[in-house]
Amino acid sequence: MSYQADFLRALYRKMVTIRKFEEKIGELFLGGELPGFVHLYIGEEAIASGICSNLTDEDYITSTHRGHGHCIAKGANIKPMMAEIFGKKTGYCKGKGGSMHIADFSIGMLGANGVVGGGYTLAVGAALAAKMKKTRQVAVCFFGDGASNRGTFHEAINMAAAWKLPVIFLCENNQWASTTPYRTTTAVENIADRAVGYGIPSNIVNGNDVFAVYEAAKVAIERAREGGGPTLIEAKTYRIKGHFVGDPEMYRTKAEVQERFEKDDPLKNFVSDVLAKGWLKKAELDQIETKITEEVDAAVDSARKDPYPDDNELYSDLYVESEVNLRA
Amino acid sequence: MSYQADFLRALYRKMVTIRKFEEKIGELFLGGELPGFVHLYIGEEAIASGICSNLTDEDYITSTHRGHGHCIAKGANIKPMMAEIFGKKTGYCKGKGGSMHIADFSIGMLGANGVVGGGYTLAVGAALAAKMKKTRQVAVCFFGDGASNRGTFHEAINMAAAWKLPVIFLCENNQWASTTPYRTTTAVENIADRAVGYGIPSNIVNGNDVFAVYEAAKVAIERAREGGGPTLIEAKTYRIKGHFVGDPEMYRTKAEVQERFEKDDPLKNFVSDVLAKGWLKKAELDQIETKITEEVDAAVDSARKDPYPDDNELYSDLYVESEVNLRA
Amino acid sequence: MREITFSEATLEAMSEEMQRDEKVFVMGEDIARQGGIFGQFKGLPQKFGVERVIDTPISETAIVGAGIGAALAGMRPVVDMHFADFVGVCMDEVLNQMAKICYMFGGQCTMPLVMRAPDGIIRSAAAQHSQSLEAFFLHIPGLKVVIPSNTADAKGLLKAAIREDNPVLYFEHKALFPLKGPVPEGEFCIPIGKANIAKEGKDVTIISYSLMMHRALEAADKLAGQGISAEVIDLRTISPIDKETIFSSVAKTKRLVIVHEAVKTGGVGAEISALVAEEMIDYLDAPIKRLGAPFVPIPFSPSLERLVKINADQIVSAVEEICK
Amino acid sequence: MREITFSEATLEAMSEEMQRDEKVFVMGEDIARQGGIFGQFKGLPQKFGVERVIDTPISETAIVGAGIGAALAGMRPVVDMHFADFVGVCMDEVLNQMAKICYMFGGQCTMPLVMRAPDGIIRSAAAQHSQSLEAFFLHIPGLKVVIPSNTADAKGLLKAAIREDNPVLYFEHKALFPLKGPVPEGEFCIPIGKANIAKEGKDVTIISYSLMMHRALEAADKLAGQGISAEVIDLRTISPIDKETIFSSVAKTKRLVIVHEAVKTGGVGAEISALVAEEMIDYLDAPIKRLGAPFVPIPFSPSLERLVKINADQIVSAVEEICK
Ligand SMILES: Cc1ncc(C[n+]2csc(CCOP(=O)(O)OP(=O)(O)O)c2C)c(N)n1
Ligand SMILES: Cc1ncc(C[n+]2csc(CCOP(=O)(O)OP(=O)(O)O)c2C)c(N)n1
Ligand SMILES: [Mg+2]
Ligand SMILES: [Mg+2]
Repeated sequence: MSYQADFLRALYRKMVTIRKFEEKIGELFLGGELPGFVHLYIGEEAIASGICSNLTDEDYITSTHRGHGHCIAKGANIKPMMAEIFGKKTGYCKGKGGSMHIADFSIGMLGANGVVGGGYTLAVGAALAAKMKKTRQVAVCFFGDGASNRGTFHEAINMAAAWKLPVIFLCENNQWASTTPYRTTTAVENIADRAVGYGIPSNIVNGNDVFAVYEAAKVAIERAREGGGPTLIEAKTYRIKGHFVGDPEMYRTKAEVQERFEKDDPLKNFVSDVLAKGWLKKAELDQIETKITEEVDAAVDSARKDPYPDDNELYSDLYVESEVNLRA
Repeated sequence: MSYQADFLRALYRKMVTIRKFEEKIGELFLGGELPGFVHLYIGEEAIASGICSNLTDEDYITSTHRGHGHCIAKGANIKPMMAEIFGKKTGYCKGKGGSMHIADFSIGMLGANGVVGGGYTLAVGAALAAKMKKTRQVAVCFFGDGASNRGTFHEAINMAAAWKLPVIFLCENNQWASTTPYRTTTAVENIADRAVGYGIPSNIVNGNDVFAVYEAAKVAIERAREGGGPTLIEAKTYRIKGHFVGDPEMYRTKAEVQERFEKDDPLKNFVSDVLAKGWLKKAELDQIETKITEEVDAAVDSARKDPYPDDNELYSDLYVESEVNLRA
Repeated sequence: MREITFSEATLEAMSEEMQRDEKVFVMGEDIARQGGIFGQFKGLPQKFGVERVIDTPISETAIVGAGIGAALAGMRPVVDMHFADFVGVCMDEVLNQMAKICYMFGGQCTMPLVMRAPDGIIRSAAAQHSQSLEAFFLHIPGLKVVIPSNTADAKGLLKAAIREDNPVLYFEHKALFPLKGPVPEGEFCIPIGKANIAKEGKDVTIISYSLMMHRALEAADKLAGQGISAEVIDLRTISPIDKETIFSSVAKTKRLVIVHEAVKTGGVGAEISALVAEEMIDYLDAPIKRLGAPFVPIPFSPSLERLVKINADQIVSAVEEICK
Repeated sequence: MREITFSEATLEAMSEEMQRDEKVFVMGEDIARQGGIFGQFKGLPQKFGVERVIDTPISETAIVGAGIGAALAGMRPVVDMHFADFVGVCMDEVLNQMAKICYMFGGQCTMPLVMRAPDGIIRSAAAQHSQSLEAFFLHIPGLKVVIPSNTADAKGLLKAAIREDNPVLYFEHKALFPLKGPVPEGEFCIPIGKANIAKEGKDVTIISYSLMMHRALEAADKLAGQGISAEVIDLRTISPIDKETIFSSVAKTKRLVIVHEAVKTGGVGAEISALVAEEMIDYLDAPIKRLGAPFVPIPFSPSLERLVKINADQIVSAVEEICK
């Protein structure tokens, strides 16, 4: 396998942007600057980045409560993201959504979701629309190991399988659902094993290896575009950060996590891979990283300065004017 | 395999009672005597009978909209069943439930259910109670092929598997969900294939062979009682009658159904089996049948004569007096 | 005017809208092969193909969720609930997704989705197949809720709902499907959010909707015989409620009775009564009466089921009580 | 009297009831390892073992359904909803099973099940983690609904709920958990179905519950400064509503304001207002005022979230309006 340098740079940019963005968010939250809750994607960057590198702006994704990484990987702009997390008027959702509800419809990012398992059926619907319109678009539904126990998982995958819809179900198995370890709530070793029950293909990949994710997604997405129906992909990873920023993490030791992260950091994995293979140079990577750090800082600066929504924004966006009403 | 004559007689009694009861219900409904809807179990008698012959009155079952057969097989009395279906005061539920809501808590029959897929989680709860109380009771959840696409299927089986609860999930795959053929809504050949996704054993049996059902259930129930956790059993059968009495059945030909029934009637299968093997005599079977016909007629007679609930019954049974309130 | 059934009226609405806009499609259980339990989808697959009239698995959560997703991806789905009673199965999708997405995402999208839900009591369908649950949805910002009482409204409101860019719940009473009534030829929409004065009057205002409108009109006839002139308002839309029409009627009649089949406690009647008690109390010459089902699940036995249904005589009595 | 937090008060209730009756157990997400998001289950697994304090999969439907099944099989489950917002996920279980089973089956069984649901606005938790949804359940016959406003009630109502043989929904406001307040030593239950006159008064009745009781009492203090004597009623139970206490207060004060954090339209206030407008209108000297959230999903930004919360000044203004 070999990749174009441009492609690799873009991939690195995605992953580093997620990492830097999330580190900054964690810092800001602990500093008391951010309202709401935030859930960080640090340590899982390879998954969203690997998947979304196969998608165009026409394709759809649905996301989760841990959605910043999906947004960035799908191509969202970090300025309105940051502004949204600050609750500012200039945010993607004009400050109405916040961290758990960022969407960017212009790039097919159909939204983070505060309801665990709320995204499956939306992705199925988007895929159904694509199939009806014959557009060759696909939809990717990101979900966690915890979310895999919601009934929506079952209804959505069954429907997608029965109708051969172009949707990829992408399980980010980070071993934890909040404070609850994966194997205490699920009797099966791999979520991917569930594909058998729907007659669809599945794949288990190392979620900390962006190339592995990219290649698996490529096959599944190609298949979906060609009318071959859904695939269930399970990306094995580990939740490096607390469930949310501020989580006391009484349920595991810091050492355990630190060791895991040092041994298997998707970003480090990428860097050592591309350097070892001579695909990119250290200097390039550093340059990218520096630039992104600046971008993130700039996003914070402007978000800080941006105004909060005006009071009269409270009632807007609840209903849109409809054609029929205008005519009535 | 060989069976005690008493056991075989009891088995036959169950199956014939279901058949005669249901034939009578169909007749009464078409005659305009019954309120509500009725869904008949004719052609599926072997399933409930085979399963429930492994259960005691302490064990639990949850049932479906097509619940008469489950009731009878679990040991319910056909008089209060018939009265309930007539909407009479003497019915199991005092006329408040009707065909779709018959229960008999004295024998662990936790109720038919008008919500397709509503029973799974109740069975899991009953099994959880049994496990907590260490009573060796088991719960059997009956459900249809159509119901297998509800999210409750997934949540219930996953929970039962993760907690190793004594519950048997018994799919009556009669190939139809109302007017919709099984394979148009489900991409997988066998519902039983889904067991893999929960790490539990499964079994596919001929649902029209009461001995096959009985033996499969025996293994699963024994396993559950011993703490081995849930099993998913799929009993393959065919819905001989319309979805409900009065169904015009535009979606299939009468001939197709008739042929199927003539070739593979669970009751006929039983009779020819036991006669061929010399386990029971024709005369005995006839005698049982005659007696049951009389019992069913008697149930109809008394249900007809029984009174409707009084107006003041409307408000009773909504709340029970609780200890705490009495003390307050 | 020509007369067709309520069911046929909804079929015309579907046909015309599916013809007009190929983004409109419908999915639900047993709607293609069977044509819907009440015949309300009959013939549509023949006209538009099973790609646009889709039989689904028994997966209400996915049906509604996929409707939402398809709406976000540019389609105009109509989803069928089979029985309104099952809306609990997909309540999260209605409450937390359908109703909130547009607002939560700052108006980035529209949600042109219609959910059809047959409701109400028929023939001892019992506790899980007889409910009228519209009141829940009044309390959920982001939804619109319509509920026709007659054939013409069935058509006009359904067409309007399908053309809305906001999510609309369309409740249709099971007992109405076979009823015949006049429906104008050709296309027409009935505006969402506007109540209809079905009968003018001056002594008392009776507000109702859906099947109960028929009882209300019956009652008004009887009352006319007694010299009481009742104004009968058909809400047509439950959310947003047409306060103006209600208030001007109450200002005129000074007496108000609200009638629905749903459980009285916490029903739509409560909101209307509260609106009037808040903004129009000085106009009132009598207590505000509400008629709705007693506080019990709907019992199966005909002898009991009968007791939870409101009849015209009860409405007459309620009016008499406040008109003496 | 000793002071403990609301969270600790619920813990005492749980502990005492689990001690008293081994059939009582609790299940929900992240309650054993974490002790609940708000610490409301802390220490229970150590005392009673993880067999009776059970961490579940993320499967609200199964959590509630299994609670129902366990109740039918003789246990007394307490199930935790994590956030009240997720009740839509298991709404069918609440609406069609939990509430109806005893009635539908003619009283063959009991349903000693408690569903705990943290609700309300805290710190920009946004549209899907801030709702107050109690009004839905007022409209569902077969349920009881309690909603404490303070530490002592938190304990007494939870104990009463656990001892009930009927299904009880127990809503606990997230912002209340850390609040300290006096709680009597020893065991006590607070009867379900009885409202509490938190402050006597004669000029106006303010009815509220949950967190908003604190605003109502603040407002009453301010009003006292202006010479207006407000009677403040804490409903404690939403269903069944304590009509007697409400009616006798209104008979005395002749003025009524109802306050809740939930969306005003279709909220609990509507039912109370309608009850009074139906049975007590002749006593009233002024319109019935309702204060509740505006008709929008709860927005994230602090600048907007603030606008959907009711404060004491708004209550004061509402009272002033009807007391002039
Ligand atoms: C329906 C629902 N139930 C519970 C929650 C609370 N909750 C938020 S995140 C979470 C854990 C999710 O675990 P997983 O799906 O594995 O995703 P991860 O956080 O590991 O990325 C829980 C229980 C919720 N938001 N929605
Ligand atoms: C949640 C829900 N959705 C839809 C229905 C309507 N309905 C009743 S029976 C049925 C078909 C059930 O098929 P299956 O589970 O295979 O059982 P069978 O009737 O074949 O025994 C449907 C769709 C319902 N009662 N509940
Ligand atoms: Mg996880
Ligand atoms: Mg079937």
